[in-house]
Amino acid sequence: MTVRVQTAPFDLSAEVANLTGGRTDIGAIVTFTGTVRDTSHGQKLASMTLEHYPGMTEAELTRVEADANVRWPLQASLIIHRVGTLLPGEGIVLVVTASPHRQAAFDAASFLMDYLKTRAPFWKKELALDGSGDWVDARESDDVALARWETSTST
Amino acid sequence: MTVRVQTAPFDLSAEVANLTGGRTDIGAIVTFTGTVRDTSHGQKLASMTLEHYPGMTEAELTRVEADANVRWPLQASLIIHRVGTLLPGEGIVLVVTASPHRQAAFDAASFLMDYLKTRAPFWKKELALDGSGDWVDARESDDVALARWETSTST
Amino acid sequence: MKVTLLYFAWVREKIGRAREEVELPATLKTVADLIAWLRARGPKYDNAFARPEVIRSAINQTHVKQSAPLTGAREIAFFPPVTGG
Amino acid sequence: MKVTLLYFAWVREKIGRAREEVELPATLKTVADLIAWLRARGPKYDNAFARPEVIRSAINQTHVKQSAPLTGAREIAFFPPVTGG
Repeated sequence: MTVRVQTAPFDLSAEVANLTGGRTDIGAIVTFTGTVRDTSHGQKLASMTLEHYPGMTEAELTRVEADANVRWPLQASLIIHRVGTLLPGEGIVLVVTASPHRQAAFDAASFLMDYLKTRAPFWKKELALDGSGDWVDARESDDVALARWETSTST
Repeated sequence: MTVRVQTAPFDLSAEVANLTGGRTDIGAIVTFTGTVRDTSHGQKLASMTLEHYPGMTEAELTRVEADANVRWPLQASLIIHRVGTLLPGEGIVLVVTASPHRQAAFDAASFLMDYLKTRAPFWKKELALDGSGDWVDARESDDVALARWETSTST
Repeated sequence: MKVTLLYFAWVREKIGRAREEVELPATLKTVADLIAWLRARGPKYDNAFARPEVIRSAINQTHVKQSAPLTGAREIAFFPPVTGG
Repeated sequence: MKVTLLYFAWVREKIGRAREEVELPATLKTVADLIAWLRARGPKYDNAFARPEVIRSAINQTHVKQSAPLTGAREIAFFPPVTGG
């Protein structure tokens, strides 16, 4: 289990190799990369700036990752989230899950993303090509995505 | 849409960069890597050999990928499947999906794996450390995994 | 009770500062009480908290509802719904 | 009708060959008929197809059921359930 908040870009192969390299007991590795899109609500973007709440961010990501590890038999997991100013096409977030079973790896990665999007204290501000800047609104669909995991919560 | 059957290893970052590099309209990239596990039914494995049906393999993988592209708004997709003799820890299969939306990327990658496992003509033979060799049995759970996509088939 | 208040994203921009130390009156029991008290401090605060239902809060780096008691709070943060990932 | 037969995995190993060209009698209508005809060719074939329900088949590189007609077949393949991925 690893959680990192960083301004630097991440390299997919290097991160996966760090996490799983040399291990021969893993069967399935899923990665999710979220990237900056060049368009938002029909406007062309120049860049996106991510602000976060240092301390709480790491605490929330660690909680979310621990929760995933309780729900699924993960052999390794990683969350990297970038902050600062990013250009269209750049990676914002990387989630990696490794498990003996493919469905566990898929579900855990999807769960991590859903939780991260609604719990981890990051905020995006978009800078449009025309110079206007706007904070991104939270999407209701993210809360809906989160709700589907509640039904399978064991208490 | 790309499909490849090869004996050589694949590199995750290089394949993702080939597929999505330079593009700024993508929001989500999911990769699935299936790897050779060192144990099967309690026996330690020396290696795994993959046989396939040249021609039909490529045709089936192409059909499966086209099917995923109809079901989800994919901006790019890739299936690489290795054949020949592989060692524990090595990658067998790589699936990559890219979409504006994360759930589409997750679902399409999961769908591609489920279909690939039950449709593409590959067969695995395991060589145990003790020298015994056995063809891997198909798992009923793979058919069950496949069935969940049928309910959402539009006709 | 002396606490650190933190503001993020447009809450920070509207208030015009990222953090401050304040001495909370003992009459404030919940996060909602604190929001009402902050709004009375001036137009920037009043504007930032004009729609309290869209404000999220955390006490000591843990998400809390506005009905949460302030007991034990050392660090209280206010921010819009999160948009990471 | 002249067709190419292909065998994979343990079907190939049990029969002892990967491919062969055969002239099919016109009396064979379906894949199941072909399997029955092959089994009569010798003990290796009979052994390979001893449990026809576990044998999968393809005509011209497309999966078919054993009830499928042989009409138009140029290449017919027999193999165990697939285990890729």
